[in-house]
Amino acid sequence: MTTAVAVAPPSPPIKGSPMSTNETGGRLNVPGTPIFDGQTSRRGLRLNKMLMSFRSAENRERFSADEAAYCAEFQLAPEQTQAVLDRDWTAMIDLGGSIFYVYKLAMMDGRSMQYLGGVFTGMTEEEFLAELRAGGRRG
Amino acid sequence: MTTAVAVAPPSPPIKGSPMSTNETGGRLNVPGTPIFDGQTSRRGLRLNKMLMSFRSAENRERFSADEAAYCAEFQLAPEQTQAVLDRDWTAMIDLGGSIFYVYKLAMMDGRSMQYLGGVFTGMTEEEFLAELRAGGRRG
Amino acid sequence: MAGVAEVIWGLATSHVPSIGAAMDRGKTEDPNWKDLFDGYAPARQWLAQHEPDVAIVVYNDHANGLDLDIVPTFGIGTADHYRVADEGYGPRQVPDVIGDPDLSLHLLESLVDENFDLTVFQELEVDHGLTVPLSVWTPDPGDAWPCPVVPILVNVIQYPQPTAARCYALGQALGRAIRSYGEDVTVGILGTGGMSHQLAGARAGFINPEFDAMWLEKIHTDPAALAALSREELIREAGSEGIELIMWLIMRGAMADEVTKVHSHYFLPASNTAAGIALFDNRAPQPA
Amino acid sequence: MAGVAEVIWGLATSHVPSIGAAMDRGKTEDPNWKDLFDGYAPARQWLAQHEPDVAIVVYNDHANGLDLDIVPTFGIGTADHYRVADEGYGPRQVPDVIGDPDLSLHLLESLVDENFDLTVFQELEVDHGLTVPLSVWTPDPGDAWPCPVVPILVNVIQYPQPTAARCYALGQALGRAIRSYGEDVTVGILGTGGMSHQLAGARAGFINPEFDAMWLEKIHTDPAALAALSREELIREAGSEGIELIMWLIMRGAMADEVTKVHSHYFLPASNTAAGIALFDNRAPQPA
Ligand SMILES: [Fe+3]
Ligand SMILES: [Fe+3]
Repeated sequence: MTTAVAVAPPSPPIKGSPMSTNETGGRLNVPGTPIFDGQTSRRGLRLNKMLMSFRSAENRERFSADEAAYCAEFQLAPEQTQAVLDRDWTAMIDLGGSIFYVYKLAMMDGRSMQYLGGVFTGMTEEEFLAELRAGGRRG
Repeated sequence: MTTAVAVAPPSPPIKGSPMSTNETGGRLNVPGTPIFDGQTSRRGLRLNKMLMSFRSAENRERFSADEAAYCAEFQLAPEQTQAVLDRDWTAMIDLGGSIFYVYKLAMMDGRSMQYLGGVFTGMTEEEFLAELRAGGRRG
Repeated sequence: MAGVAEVIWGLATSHVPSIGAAMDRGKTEDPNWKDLFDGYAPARQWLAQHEPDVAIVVYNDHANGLDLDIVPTFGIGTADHYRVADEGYGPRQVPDVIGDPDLSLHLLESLVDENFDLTVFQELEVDHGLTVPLSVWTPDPGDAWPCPVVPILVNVIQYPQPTAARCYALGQALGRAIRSYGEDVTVGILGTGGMSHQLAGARAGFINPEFDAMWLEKIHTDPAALAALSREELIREAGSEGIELIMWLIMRGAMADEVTKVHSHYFLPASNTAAGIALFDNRAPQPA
Repeated sequence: MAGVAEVIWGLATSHVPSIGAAMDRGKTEDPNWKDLFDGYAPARQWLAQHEPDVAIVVYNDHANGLDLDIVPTFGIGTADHYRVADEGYGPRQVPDVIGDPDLSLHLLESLVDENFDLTVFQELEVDHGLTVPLSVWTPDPGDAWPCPVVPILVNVIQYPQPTAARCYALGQALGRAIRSYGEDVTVGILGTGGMSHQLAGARAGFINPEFDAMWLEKIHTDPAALAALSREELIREAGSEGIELIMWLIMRGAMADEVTKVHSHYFLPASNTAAGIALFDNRAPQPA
């Protein structure tokens, strides 16, 4: 027997979100939530390919030796290259980066997923971690 | 509206097949017909990978320069290497080669699909082609 | 204004590489080939007068765009450009294929919602399985094929292939997906491969004209009967490579129950294969 | 004598990489982690006494074994060996995974015949999505994991993911496929991922303990209710990455309608994620 699962009505947009990650995506609309859909994945394909290449130490070294040249080799769009050079994590997501791929660059920089969470939400890593330890953020 | 399609009962085995290609495969049993199933594909994976590499001219040249070394690079089983070196087309199929992959080696040798058909059926290329032009083989 | 997409025709055709090679090498008047190309002429004339906005080509790859380490049952390309593969002797000198990512993604989303577990190809090189049917349709494309193309890939090489019934069901869902696309576009759909042939084994050279005649008739009048055939029946009757005829059922499923046959032709041998073509007009009046 | 394969247990567990890292770096007694690993202990003890002959692990890859050029909705590995992927900081120091190609191919053939359009992986490197659940089950594997593994891959990263309903249906078909395997083997099945979490966007850090509690309850008692949730509901309630909970439904679908809960535990945060574990005995007496 199946019973209906009670789920909350759509949440109102989170107030005061300081970052510009796209609020909606594809066919879905969940405020504050980038949806990695087909169009996003098309936009980010070359960026994500480059980020995946960081699985290998040799590629990480080549990237570090000349980041712009490495981006050019993967034919990134100029704004994608700029986002990578600037470590503009929000822009990387906006430009089609998948968080699982973007995280590989963060790891190279010694950054944690909590650091990225702070960036996406306008907090320090410590503040973000404190919110997680307090039971996570709602919205 | 759907009507039943009349298909013939299973054919008797073809008499006098001169070659040893496996008569049955996987869950299917069609006499004289190798079935490229999952176990066959597992057996042939490295062989087929090598054959697919012949798409590139550079790889074709490297293969031609030292066939055995190229086979070793792709970690072929000894009997697969032997079949390649001997151009034993039937053995290549028996050892997991897919005809679409095996054909790439035949093309390098200037051999046609009709030549291969002759090998598989114990005929010359001309005899095999004549049977095709006469309406194809039955069985 | 939201429009409605419509399948205007369906074309079933063999995709044997030698058909492309005969065209690429100017051998279409050669006595071994002339009857085949003469048989294409009426279809080509009709198609030239019925150019769609976009085409969907249902085909399989032959060790060119895909390796055997990953074998998807069904795939769909979502790219804006598909390069013509080098199959080992240089790419065919035909135009690259332009995609239609918006339509691809609409079809993908619709089909996944209908429980078809497609694999998405964001990068794909297309081989003779796709380009030969385009040449059968358009012998002289010049710089570009007539319209953008959405490739749909089917595993017909490695057992277990999707069943004929599953292919027909995919075609029916594809038809619904096309009709739900909110753009006012006309669609041509190509189902490729076949007809009967077997390349390897003691039965190599097998061709079954009786089965092919039955298939050519029923793909028009009673595709559901063809969809009831098992893999073993298909391989026994059409040959181990002739099973790729299941791709015609995807094309046919996307069309109306009643279609008008524009033209069909049967020829053998094209290389080791029986070659067939069948063109259907999808804008026939429906029975009352 | 032909036997019958039987699912003896199902284990749902998060696969957060930091859980593996905490084990690999000996931090399981660290105050930030101790409650999680204490919560695993009863499940681990029971599992050590109920070792199956083979395990099926339902998981997703995270930019390690697969690239985004090919995105399969569902995949199955058919290899005899799966290397542990280097995710960018050296592979985890855990054993490689031994496969069971015979079972893989049986499942593949059964599921394709049931109209699941799987993609076959003959080569695959497995990442934390698969190895962390093995570590949750077996913290000290020594030289080898307890048994061979069949990996089943699910696209949970790129929209459109399979629906929850499709995942549950796949699980039910998987259960039938296992029961039709003519070998006398016991099977453990792992559904991995979740629980609620979101990694990117203004809502990063989102966790929903109320939803997770509901999910932990209903995955036991009423999985069909969970299977009715839409993608949008799942992403809204569980976060953009929490949607991977749909993989638990594949595990649950392969089990009997009535199962006995052995143990469950909920913990947060594991990295940015709410971590859950739920272990079910599939050999419960069925209601009369
Ligand atoms: Fe073909
Ligand atoms: Fe995950």
